[in-house]
Amino acid sequence: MINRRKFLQASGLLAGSSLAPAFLSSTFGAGHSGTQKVGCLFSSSGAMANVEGRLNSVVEMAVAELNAAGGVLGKTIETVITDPASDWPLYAQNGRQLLLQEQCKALFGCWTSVSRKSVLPVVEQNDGLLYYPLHFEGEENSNSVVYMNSPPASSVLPALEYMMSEDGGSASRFYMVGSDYVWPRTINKINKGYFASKGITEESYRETYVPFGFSNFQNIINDIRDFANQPGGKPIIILTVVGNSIPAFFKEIINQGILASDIPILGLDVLEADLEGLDTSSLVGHLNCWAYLQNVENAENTKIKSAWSQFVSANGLPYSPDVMIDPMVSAYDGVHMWAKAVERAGTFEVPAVKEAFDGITFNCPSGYEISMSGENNYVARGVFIGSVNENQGFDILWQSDDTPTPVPYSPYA
Amino acid sequence: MTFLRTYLLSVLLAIAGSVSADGQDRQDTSAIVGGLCSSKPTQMNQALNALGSFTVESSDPLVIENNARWALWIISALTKKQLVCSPTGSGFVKGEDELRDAVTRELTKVDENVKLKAPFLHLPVRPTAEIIAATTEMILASVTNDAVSDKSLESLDKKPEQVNSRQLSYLLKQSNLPGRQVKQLELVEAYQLLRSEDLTDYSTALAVLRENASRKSLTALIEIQSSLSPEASGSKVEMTSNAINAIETELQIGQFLSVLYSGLSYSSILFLAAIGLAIVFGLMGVINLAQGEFIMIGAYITFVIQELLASFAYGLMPFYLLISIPFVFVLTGGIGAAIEYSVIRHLYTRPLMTLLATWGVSIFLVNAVRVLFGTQNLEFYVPHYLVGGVTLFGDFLVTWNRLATIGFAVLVLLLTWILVNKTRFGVNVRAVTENRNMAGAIGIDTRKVDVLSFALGSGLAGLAGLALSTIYNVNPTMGTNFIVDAFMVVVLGGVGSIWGTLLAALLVGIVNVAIEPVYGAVAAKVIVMTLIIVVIQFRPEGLFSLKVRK
Amino acid sequence: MTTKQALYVSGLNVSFGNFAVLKNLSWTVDFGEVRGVIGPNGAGKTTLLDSLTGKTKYQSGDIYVKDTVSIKNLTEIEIAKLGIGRKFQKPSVFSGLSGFQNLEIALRAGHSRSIYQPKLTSRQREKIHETSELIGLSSELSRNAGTLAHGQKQWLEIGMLIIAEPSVILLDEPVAGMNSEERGKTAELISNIRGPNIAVVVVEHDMEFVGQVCDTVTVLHDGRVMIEGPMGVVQADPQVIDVYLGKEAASASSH
Amino acid sequence: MFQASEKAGILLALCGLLLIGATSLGFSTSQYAMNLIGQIAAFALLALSLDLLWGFCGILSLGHGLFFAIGGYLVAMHLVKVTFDATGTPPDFMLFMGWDSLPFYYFQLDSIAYLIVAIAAVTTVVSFVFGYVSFRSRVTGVYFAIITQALVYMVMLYMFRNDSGFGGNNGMTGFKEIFGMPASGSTTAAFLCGGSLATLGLCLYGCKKLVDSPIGQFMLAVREDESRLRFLGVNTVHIKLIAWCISAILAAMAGFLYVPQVGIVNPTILSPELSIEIAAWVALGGRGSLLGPILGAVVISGLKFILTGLAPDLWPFILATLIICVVIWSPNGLADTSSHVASFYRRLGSLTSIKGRSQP
Repeated sequence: MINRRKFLQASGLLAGSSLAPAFLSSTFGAGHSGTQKVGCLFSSSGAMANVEGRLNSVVEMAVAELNAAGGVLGKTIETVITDPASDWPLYAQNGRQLLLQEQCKALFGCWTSVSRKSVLPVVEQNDGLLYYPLHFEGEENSNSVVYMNSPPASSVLPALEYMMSEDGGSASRFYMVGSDYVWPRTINKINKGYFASKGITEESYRETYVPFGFSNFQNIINDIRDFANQPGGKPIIILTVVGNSIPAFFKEIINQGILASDIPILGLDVLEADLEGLDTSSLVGHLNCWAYLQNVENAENTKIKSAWSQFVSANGLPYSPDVMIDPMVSAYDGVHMWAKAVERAGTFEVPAVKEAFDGITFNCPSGYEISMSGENNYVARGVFIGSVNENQGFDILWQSDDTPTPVPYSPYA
Repeated sequence: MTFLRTYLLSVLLAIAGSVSADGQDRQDTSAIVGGLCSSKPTQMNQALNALGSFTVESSDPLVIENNARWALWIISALTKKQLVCSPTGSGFVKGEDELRDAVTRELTKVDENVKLKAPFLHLPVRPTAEIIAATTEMILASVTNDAVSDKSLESLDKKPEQVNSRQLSYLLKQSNLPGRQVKQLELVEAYQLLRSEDLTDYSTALAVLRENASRKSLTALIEIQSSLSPEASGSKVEMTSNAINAIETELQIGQFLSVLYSGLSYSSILFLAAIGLAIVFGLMGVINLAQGEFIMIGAYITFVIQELLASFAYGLMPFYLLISIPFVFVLTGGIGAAIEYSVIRHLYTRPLMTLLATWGVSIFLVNAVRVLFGTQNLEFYVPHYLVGGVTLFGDFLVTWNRLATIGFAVLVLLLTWILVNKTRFGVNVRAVTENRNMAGAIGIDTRKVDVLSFALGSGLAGLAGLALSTIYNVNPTMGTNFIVDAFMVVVLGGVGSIWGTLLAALLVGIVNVAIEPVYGAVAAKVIVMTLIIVVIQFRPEGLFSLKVRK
Repeated sequence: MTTKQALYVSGLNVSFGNFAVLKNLSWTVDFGEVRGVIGPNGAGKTTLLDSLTGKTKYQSGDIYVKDTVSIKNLTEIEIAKLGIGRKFQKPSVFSGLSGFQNLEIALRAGHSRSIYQPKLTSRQREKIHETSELIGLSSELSRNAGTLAHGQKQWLEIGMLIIAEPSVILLDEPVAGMNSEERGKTAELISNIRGPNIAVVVVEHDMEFVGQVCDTVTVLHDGRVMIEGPMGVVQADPQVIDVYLGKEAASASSH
Repeated sequence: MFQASEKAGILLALCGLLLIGATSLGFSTSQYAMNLIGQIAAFALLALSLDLLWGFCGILSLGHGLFFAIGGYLVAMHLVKVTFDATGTPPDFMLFMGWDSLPFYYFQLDSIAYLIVAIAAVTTVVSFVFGYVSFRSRVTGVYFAIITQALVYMVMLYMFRNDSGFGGNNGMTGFKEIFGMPASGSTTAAFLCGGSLATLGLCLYGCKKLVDSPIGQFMLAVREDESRLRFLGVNTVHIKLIAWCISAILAAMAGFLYVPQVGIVNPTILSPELSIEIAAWVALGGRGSLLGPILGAVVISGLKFILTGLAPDLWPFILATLIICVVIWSPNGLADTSSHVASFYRRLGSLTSIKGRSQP
């Protein structure tokens, strides 16, 4: 729990910080002839650190796998990690540093849409390549970004369709609560378009937004109870709040005694990590929707899970060794898919690597063979609906038959 | 004694069960299990209802008890995914290294090639499973004279229309049920009686629903009202609309009380976050931007104490919050004193510089905690007495944890007031606030007063962290969420005034929560901020500033 | 100058909460006069000055400047612009600026249009030098005001008042903390300031000094004027001796 | 020191102009370095703006991010408008709101002259209104600091909203063309960097002239003893308003320079943390000296850029220690520290020389 080693290390380094300028020169500049660099842009401090920080280590782990297998095109890959400190402009700055100073051949980074938007011009203008491991609002298609995760039309709508089916409880009334920014708003807009196509009228849904970091959900949950008991059919909550609002929302849900059997919640950004501080026995049955769930059974998944727990304990990292979340797997997939593209292109040069994208596949730990087409830089993946279990994890309730083709621009938006 | 009785009974039951569970019964039960194994929500729900009816098929209490136990066992296995099915539809219950037949409950084995799979617990199945389990538990309790868990009672309340009518009529006939259960059952019955043609039944139902006014009962009544044919007797129409009006009024009162209560609880949180700041800023003039971090540290100390209790004194766990109070206060206060001694004391003559220094301190503390504990949200055990609440008026739910926070805030207010106004220490603090040199001249150790007041302010922030630990997310950056709000409250209230802080917290909290449902949470915050800025223009020293000749 | 009365205070009441500090106080000061105000601590001397300068608002009664102008609804800035200058008990000079800059600011402040005037005219420079000679600081003008000696700060502050050519100068304890030589210099300065178009009010504890510079002395006691007259008359008054001088006279003369 | 800041101002302006000249003659530079220096120059200007207010007029604003954001957002609106005029499609955050053309307040923003007028006007109006009301009500010191913080926080919350038309949380990005140059490339970076340096230099020179002028004297007098000045008959509200509005305009200029260089603007620049950080630059560099805060901004933001890449775990600890140490031991900032160090070396020197003498 208390990571003494790291603290000592930190304070030791603190003392030696005056030496920082001395190793400036050695770290900057192009790599040795036998190595090539990739960069990480995940915050290990600030508001996003809780979920984002571990992705740095995932990339390191995946790169170690590549190197153990002889590297890429015979070169050893080196990972350069920076800390954008949850400060959006700093993502751009660090991205620029990774591309221009460190000559990184690919970047793996960003969690929030705004951080991606911030790095976007940097990679576009400097011939960079960014692998983005999060699901997001879609409506963007940059030639320089590989979208490892799903846009809403290919992940959220299948989940909604399930919940509106008889098996899913014939949901017909929807309370949409989200953080006030583009991802939740886009998703809800797509949802509303979808509702309209299904003949669901405006009286049957309610939409509300909260500021970032909002945690006083008492009023909203009172309102949800009221909404749920009104006539018109089975209600569900579509939850698109993010970050620390998620556990706060669940805490109040538990507190007001609302069970999945009363009003089910479809949490679109809910991860195992969000359940870490909660007593999940009262949350059992609530749902989330991702392209990977940890409980899926297959050889690749067993492999990555054991590799991660070994990596965590071997390096004394402050992350849970047995939690594997979708963005981690997406980042992991990203590293491997990049390596495949490089091997195929026969060079590390970005334009050539981009040319090689079409038809790259990878056996993802989710159990699907995920693939890229030359049409856009989206990756086709399977979809899972998970249901919260007693052990702060998700059981798989439903999964798609194949990998739906990602739709960057939703017809409903 | 009771244990012996239960034991004997269960032996008897085992025999009786094996006797009765043959022939027709066995067919019924395997059909039920088969239905549960179908993985199809409709069939599973039918099976669950059949399971409910099955428990009250016989009038023999022993049989009822046996069947009820079996039903509960099956349902619990189903929800815990211990019920596994073969492709042919026979069910088994997985235990630790054992497998029992779902119908006979006997140990059994299956061929390794047969793939056993737990049925999908689709969303519509969950409520049925919960409600059947609840009524079955009541039936079992009525036979064995045991108590029924609150949870079961609550689930009856939430989904009255789904209660199995045969189980309900069985239960209503029992005379040994405790009053609270009878009330619940009557409410459930009322929902079902609404469809009755009999006018007396209907009016009884209306009366019960009126007594238990809620959005749910209103919805049920409105549905009935719209289905009433124009030819229906006038009194029925009138009775219904009267009941609807009564319920609507009560709901509105309830809604108003809800907002007030939310406002009050938010105010108490603001107050707790701000009171420490009111001491260090108000009485000492120190702008402490690290105040939020003391809140965070208070929560982390609570966490450490919780973990220690969990390892060394598990029995005390339910009281860990109470036990933590003195530790949190003293330890956070100690850290505060250390910071005062090392940093703040150099800066009393430069208030704007304390702002920067404490900002540095805050960065340091956040990152130190991040390195020591990691960035994830900490898990706090919430004692059972703080979960849930009681519904008072309409849908007005008084949640225990918020009530506890309000109570705690009141307690902190009283203690602070007594400390500042009724003790030697308080007199010294006020003397130093008024005139440092004079206080020093009359023999007050001003350094000691400084350290102690800063420690007090920090300790109070620590207590806020303790109180918030079960409501908010606890992580290294939690403090930053409070600092702006806390400053607003202190400045609005008027520096140096405990009552001002209280009034400002109430004002900000209630106004914020009252605007929220109308314009949304974002606008609420913006409006409240604007109001505060405007108020400061008119009362630059806050609402409760002391008028003195300077 | 056609007016005679520089200050006319009529039925002034000032209280803080329930505590009345000035009770129905009526009082006048004429042009050309140097007036002393004495009284025990808490008599209301500083509150009177605060009321005169707009620092404290009064509940009832009124104050007129130059016979006719009521200051009841004026801010301290407007009152200062009427030509009422005040030296505070604690010397208040701009310690980060030089003596010259202090005087320059006071000069510019006295003529509101010259605040934004980029360069001083030669007449204005001359005036600053004249004033600095008057207050005996002509050799210290380039020094940072914060580094001046206590007495020099007092003089600088008086200089800042007179450079703006005021009608009324209020001096709150001008010789507190000064040695006898400095007191002598201050007395000389005050007698240099006096003139037919200016009224000087000196609030002081130092009886000897008040006797030396003032024509008339007002004794304040408990928020009211107890007696007014030349020092000799006041000092002889039994009432005054009883409440004030009896205790203080000894210490004052032993100074 | 004062003369030094004049010289430094001219020198910086010359450097900037030289860079622009050299680049237009085809001299090539490192894009990364230019970008870094250009951004730091914008921060330095921001620090200078707060120093003028805090260091010379004694008014601490914890809401200077607001004016920085006004400049930044308006220039971003200009860039969005230019991109829209070129491509005909509004940015995605508007498409998503269902708008097919830009809202009315983007009117004419494609003209740079209009943009500059707009920045000056908006900044002046906002700062004047807020300043006038607050100064007239005599909100001072800590209270002023806290309500400015509330102000910037409030605007941040508002800008997070998507329907405000400024891109919400994600802000505005994806500029294709900056002042007629391609958005990327070392030439653009060099021009922007040169422009920033030149502006910084000119502003530094201008500030020096200002603080030496009578207004500057009155600003100092307000800092030293505002009530004394009032009793001399000066309406200090005017003085404070002048300092406040000029400072706001400088901050807006910093935002105007900063946003094209980072290529994105979003509500984070309105976060109270950034505004506190500006105060930290000023305090670290030494308020009341014009060069100090520039130095503070350069040192801290420079260290931040380097250390978040090199030693991400350590950076916050280094920052915290630096702030605390400087605030406690060196009240006048780094300028003071350098003199501490100098005197330490002098003492060390004299010590060794004494030793040297004592040895035969």
